[in-house]
Amino acid sequence: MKGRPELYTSYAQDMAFLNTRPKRTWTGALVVVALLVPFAITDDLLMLLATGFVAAIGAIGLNIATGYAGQVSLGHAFFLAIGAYTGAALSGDPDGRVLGFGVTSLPVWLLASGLVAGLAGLVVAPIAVRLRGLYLAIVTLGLVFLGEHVFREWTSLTGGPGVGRPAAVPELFGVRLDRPSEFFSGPQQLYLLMFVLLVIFAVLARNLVRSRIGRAFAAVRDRDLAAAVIGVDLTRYKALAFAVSSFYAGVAGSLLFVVNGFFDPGSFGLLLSVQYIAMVLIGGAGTISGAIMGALFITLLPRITRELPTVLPFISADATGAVTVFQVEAVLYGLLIVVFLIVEPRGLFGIWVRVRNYWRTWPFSY
Amino acid sequence: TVACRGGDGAAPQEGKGGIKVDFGVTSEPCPDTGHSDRGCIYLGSISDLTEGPFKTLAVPITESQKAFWKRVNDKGGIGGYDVDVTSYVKDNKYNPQIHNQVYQEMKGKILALAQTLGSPTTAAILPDLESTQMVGVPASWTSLWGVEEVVLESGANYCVESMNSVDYAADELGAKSVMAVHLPGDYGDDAAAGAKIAAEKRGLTFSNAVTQTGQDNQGGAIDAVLASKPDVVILTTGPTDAAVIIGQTAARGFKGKFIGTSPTWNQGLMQSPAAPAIKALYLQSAPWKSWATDTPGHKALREALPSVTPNDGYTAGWVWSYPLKAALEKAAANKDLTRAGVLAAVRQLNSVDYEGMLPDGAGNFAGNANDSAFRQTLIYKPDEQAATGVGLVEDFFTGTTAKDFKFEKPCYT
Amino acid sequence: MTEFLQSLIRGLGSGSIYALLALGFVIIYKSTRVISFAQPAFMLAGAVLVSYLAAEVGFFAAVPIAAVLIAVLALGVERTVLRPMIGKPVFVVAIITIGVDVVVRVVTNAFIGLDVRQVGDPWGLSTATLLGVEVQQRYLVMFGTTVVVVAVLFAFFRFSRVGLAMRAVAYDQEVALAQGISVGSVFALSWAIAGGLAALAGVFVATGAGVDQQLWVIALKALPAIILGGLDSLGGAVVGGLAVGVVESLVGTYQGDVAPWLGPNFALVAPYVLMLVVLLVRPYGLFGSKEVERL
Amino acid sequence: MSTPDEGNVLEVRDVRLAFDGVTAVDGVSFHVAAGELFAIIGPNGAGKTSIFNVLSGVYRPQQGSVRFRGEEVLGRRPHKIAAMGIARTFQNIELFAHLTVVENLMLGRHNHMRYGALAAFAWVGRARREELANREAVEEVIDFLELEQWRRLPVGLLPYGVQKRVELGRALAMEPKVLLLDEPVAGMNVEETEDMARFVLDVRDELGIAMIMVEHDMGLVMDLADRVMVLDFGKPIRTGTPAEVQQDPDVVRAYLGEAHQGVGGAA
Amino acid sequence: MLEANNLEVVYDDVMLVLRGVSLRVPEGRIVALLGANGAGKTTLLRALSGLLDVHDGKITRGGITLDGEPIHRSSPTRIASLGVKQALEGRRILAELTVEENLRIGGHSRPRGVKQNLDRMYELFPRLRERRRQSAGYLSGGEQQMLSIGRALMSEPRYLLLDEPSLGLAPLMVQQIRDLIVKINATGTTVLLVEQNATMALSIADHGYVLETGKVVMDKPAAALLADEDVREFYLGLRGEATAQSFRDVKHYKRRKRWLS
Ligand SMILES: Nc1ncnc2c1ncn2[C@@H]1O[C@H](COP(=O)(O)OP(=O)(O)OP(=O)(O)O)[C@@H](O)[C@H]1O
Ligand SMILES: Nc1ncnc2c1ncn2[C@@H]1O[C@H](COP(=O)(O)OP(=O)(O)OP(=O)(O)O)[C@@H](O)[C@H]1O
Ligand SMILES: [Mg+2]
Ligand SMILES: [Mg+2]
Repeated sequence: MKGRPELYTSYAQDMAFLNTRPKRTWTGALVVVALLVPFAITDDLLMLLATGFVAAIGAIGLNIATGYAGQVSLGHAFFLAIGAYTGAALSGDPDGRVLGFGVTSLPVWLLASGLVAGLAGLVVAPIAVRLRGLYLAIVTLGLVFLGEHVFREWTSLTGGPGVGRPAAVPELFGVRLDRPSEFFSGPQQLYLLMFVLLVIFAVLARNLVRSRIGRAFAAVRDRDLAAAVIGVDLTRYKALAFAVSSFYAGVAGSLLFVVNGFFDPGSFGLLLSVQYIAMVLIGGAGTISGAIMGALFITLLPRITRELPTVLPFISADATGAVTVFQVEAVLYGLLIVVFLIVEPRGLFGIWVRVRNYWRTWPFSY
Repeated sequence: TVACRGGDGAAPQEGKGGIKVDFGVTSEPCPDTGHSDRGCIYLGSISDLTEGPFKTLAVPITESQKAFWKRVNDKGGIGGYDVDVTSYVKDNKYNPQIHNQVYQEMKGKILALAQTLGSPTTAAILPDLESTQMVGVPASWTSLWGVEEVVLESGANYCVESMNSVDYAADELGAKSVMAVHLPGDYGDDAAAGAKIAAEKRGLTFSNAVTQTGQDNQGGAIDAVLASKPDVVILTTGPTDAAVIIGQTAARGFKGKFIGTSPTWNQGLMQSPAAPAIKALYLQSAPWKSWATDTPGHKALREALPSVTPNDGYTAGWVWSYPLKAALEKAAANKDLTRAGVLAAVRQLNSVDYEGMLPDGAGNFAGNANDSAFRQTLIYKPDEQAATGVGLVEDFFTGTTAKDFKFEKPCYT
Repeated sequence: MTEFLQSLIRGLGSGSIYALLALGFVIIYKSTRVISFAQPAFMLAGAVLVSYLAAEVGFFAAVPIAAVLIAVLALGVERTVLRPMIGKPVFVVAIITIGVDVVVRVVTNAFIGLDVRQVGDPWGLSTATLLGVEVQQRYLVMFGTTVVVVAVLFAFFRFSRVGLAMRAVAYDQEVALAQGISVGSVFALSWAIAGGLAALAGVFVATGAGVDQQLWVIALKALPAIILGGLDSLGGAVVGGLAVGVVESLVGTYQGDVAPWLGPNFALVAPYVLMLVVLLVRPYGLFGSKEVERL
Repeated sequence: MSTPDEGNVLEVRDVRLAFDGVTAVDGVSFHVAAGELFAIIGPNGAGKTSIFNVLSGVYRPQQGSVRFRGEEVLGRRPHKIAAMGIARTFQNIELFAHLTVVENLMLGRHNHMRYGALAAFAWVGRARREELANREAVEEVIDFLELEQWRRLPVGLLPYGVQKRVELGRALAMEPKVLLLDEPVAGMNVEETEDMARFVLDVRDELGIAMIMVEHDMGLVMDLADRVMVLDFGKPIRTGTPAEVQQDPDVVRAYLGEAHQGVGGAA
Repeated sequence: MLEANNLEVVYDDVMLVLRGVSLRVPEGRIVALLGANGAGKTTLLRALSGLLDVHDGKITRGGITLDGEPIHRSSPTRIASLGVKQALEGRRILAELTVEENLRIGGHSRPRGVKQNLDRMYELFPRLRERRRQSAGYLSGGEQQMLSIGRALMSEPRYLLLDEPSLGLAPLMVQQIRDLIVKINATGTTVLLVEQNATMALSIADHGYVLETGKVVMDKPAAALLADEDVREFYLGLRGEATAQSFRDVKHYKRRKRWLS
């Protein structure tokens, strides 16, 4: 076998989930490292990474609509919100200040959040199907603004702006995962939970996009008229893309604030949608691993920019000085995104491809 | 509880001067106070320092607190320790998630929070504050803090302040009808709730309009005011919002008065096109006296910040710092500067010495919410001569509503 | 009736601000197919600049100077970060403009300082009587200025080759280059015009109460306006902007009586509802050009 | 004109299609018998592609009827028509540029797979079985069209001539009953044209699929077609065998040109 | 004279596509450029008109001169203003603009003559006149091809670089285009003609080049090329054979190109 590492003896092998040896090795190594991480780094970083994993689930969802099916949506925040409120309300304290049903079992409210958001996606799909490009983007942005209005007004559910409500309760088999247990701290548990969920949802998404449905998405994206002529039902697949994407958003939304434990309606604005689009584009549209990388990048970026000024000694830590650290941080955030996309418009995945190609041909393997 | 990993836990240990310490207190001196013989108590600050809506208050508050603790250090520190509030200052952009993240970053390295700005933001870390017994000083006046053990609030909350404003309007301005125009959220809702309670108690007609930030978004509020023409409007908005509302309603013939809370005011408004209307119609309620007042505390504040443009954000940051100072002193005296020790010390505070900035008896953290609620308010009015643009109209008073009101939970829920 | 007229005129006043903003978006879109999210920052920067300049040279000199300076700033941004992106996916470019927005806005914020700043316009809140209705002078000025600006722009695009060249550049940069059109100049020109328009709009927004950090949010009102009018139509931008202003104002005036269950401040999202309704009927807005497709 | 009979796969009757101001197809009738290679020629803008667009449901004509194996086609949406068994290639290549050759062909088999979204997520059982089975079918088409060496490349990177072949492959993967070829050799060099001619013949002879071909390469049309219909301004001006059509003075005037007597001179 | 000297072009910093191509287009002539798919013909035209940049291509060696003046560093805008105009491969009409707007765009660098030129184009292509107000994207393939050629002619270029103008055109139209090229050449426009339809190209060209994998493998007067046996086999195909064969008899086989061995 050594001489011909990629010899396939059946289509099943060729079409397997991880069909090359490097893919298997790399994925395995990554999973092992990710499982060891919680024993090596501090809680605050674990919480950040856990949030990043959740964001990755959401980004994968957006990528299905935007990267694979070509339906650029700025409405992701709206679906995230629906998921967040469904999860929070279902698992919330029935006697609390805000709506709650006391169903704390994580699998239940997680699935419910996804389904409710997915349903919402189906409801708006007929509008989306008629629209193209930026028209679709801005109209979905309209959803975000309308959603914000509803969430502001519906205070019995949301607690109201500037007040907010507790997030969903992460309870699995009667164990509260956000509280320290005998062996693990809360953040360690949440990290592992989110990681496992990310792996599950990433695998599911990967399966979807390599199926007939995923191919139909790509056909709709690349040339919808031609897709119709070869037998792809445009309406159906655009709607399906929206529904799946919203389902993922719902799942991610319900988990997104679990780490913090608290959220308010102000969290679901334009900025959140934009962040998710940025995750997809920075990661590289149309790849699952790109979405994950992009989500982690955007989630970690503020932390990185907070660390950066410490290596730039001329900046004062003074909140009122002419140039403050915080301004530098904010500017760096913007600049990094700009510079990054100018240098590599194909995103992190593009960089990864370059690196991989470099090593592939080095010195002259294959 | 955590195996296989270092960094998060710190068992209580014996620190300088035989004081028990755990988090955020070191025997090494603070980085830049220059007192090499003292240890260091690290306090964190999480504030709205760049893009958020409260930057204009947050920046002076943060500066003022630095000056406050520098003065404390210069006057000998606390129990052999200096206090550092500069190493862990973070920007929350008024976003609960960021607030929580930066809190998590600094959490293991600080004893307490010298500032945690905003209510939804602080709510995002409250469970954690409680479970780690970390004490925090809020930079807001919501009535929720009254029931939270770990939060060290000062002055009358929005709810009380509005009750007092309505009582003042009824007593001094002869108002028969009141309207609350407010932002959504605990800030505005709390004030509106207080106004409503007072209006009902006093038998005034009450109406209510929620608005949003943004100069362009005040149309609804303006229309609402003009539609019901109340005698007095209790305003809890941002400064430019207030200027738009006052200016436009006056331009369209409204003659009633406005009473705004302190975040509603910015002295820049005196140059705005709405200035004539503001001068004619606007009054400002306040939790404590403004920058230029003659008390030892105010004097110290001005000395500590000699070259700044006067702004009551500085005053607020200064006043808010006293209870934490008192708690730390008490904890040091108890020889226990652990987080649990500080929280215990807070419970022992019957009153705090505000150096005259708040009346005697303020700062009672020992009793229940109702006992410890501070209920006095002042009324100011625009005054171009005054340092921060407002001059005193009515000294500390407690209206009849606030006096009898029983605090058990936040007003707005 | 008076109430209606007043509401209408207020709507047209603020609508003309939205129209100016929308024109900026549309001009950039027309030539680059990109929605520039940097417009809010330019708008804020324009207002802040005037607040400094007005004290030195007076309001009427400050406004054109600021518009030109912001145009130059926009030019600089175009040259440094957008020129390298010619031919790259438009959504990537749009995200880049968001980065630009953050940077410009943070720097501008530093110049706002702690107090609300004033642009020093001569109108204040004074009113005039028009057709028996009392209206604020500044609304009349805004509306008038917008009419003039729009007329000039229309004339420019009509009588110069630039309008057609812009569209060619937008649809296919290589084709445009092959015809001898300087794609770079077209980009630069559209960014400069859009920057200037944003600055002008920023000043108008600030006339009522002053400049604070949150001023930029108003620029987002241009988004429903441009979709309503059709992304690539100058006329559509104007109509869309005015429609958004009027709808906002009228809904604000009457919704409280007619449909209180929609919640307070429904007026602020009403433009989005209008946008949705219009798009259901016309997927390319009122005047947008349809994407041509055939097999 | 030959009369329609039971053996016809496709019967087009009196189709008229107009866009505001322009009549693209003006009363066109024809039929295609099973296994027949029917060619449509005519000047640019005569309405040839428009007929294809009508047949595949992209355009909806104002009048007429199109019967495919006895069933009415008009009024159905494109994907339904595709599922009935009408496949086509396009005048301007309409492949999915970012997908590989295999993926493009698998898309051709979209309607031969039935599993739904939930099965797709899990990728076990039915989904897996169907994918594998259809992959085999696709590999057969790849074999047939000699596309082996390009299988894994995104089609956007392939030479023009190969892309045209992939497009034919995608249509074949659909296992159609009727195949519409819109200018299959336009822009190809001589070698590629000859290859394509071979494949077209193979499709007819080995797979027995009826075909309609639109093409301006007269050499190809005249050599391969069983019957030819000539269109001008949307109207059929002559239908007959290649030899008949070639001699028709109207056809020569409207389409072939005087210089074109004898062997085709246009590629 | 438009001249390429020992030109080397690289795409994406790695793909060497032209390997030392020299070519001369003397003023007033028609020069034909033949070559298999992917040989680099379009790349050569892009290099001449300065459009390589758009495709991440670079001239790494050699140069281009126009009347002796080097232009390979000039912007496409400047090259266009010097009168070198390329009709792009694949029509590339602007679908959302009307037919007339497409033509006007073609005349961008010669605004004064737009009116007369429009009339001229409508005369040449009456179809386009009928469709002048219609979105160009709805034109048929051949009509779009006419529009693309018309657009190139709108600026009355001194040097016209045509990339496969006969693609998708009806036989009659191919003859018309051929006549048109001869006509505009007679009125002073120099033409560089890239064609798959070698018969047509060589029948009007003065001189011909054959490009294979980035190299010029033949450089002869058109008549000599027409007579060349290899050219007949590979570019004229069946039609080049003395005895016409039918496509029905075609078999799959790989031919060997003699000049490459
Ligand atoms: N969607 C449409 N809208 C308007 N006109 C159209 C549309 N589709 C086609 N046409 C017009 O109909 C006529 C026929 O076009 P069609 O594409 O069928 O021609 P064709 O015979 O295929 O020509 P070619 O050989 O050039 O491809 C053309 O004049 C074209 O402009
Ligand atoms: N933008 C590009 N990036 C990378 N490679 C390219 C690019 N354009 C062309 N190529 C490659 O350069 C080579 C020459 O292409 P070119 O288009 O010049 O050939 P051509 O002779 O015009 O072919 P055709 O007859 O198909 O038009 C081909 O192998 C092609 O794949
Ligand atoms: Mg308390
Ligand atoms: Mg056609």
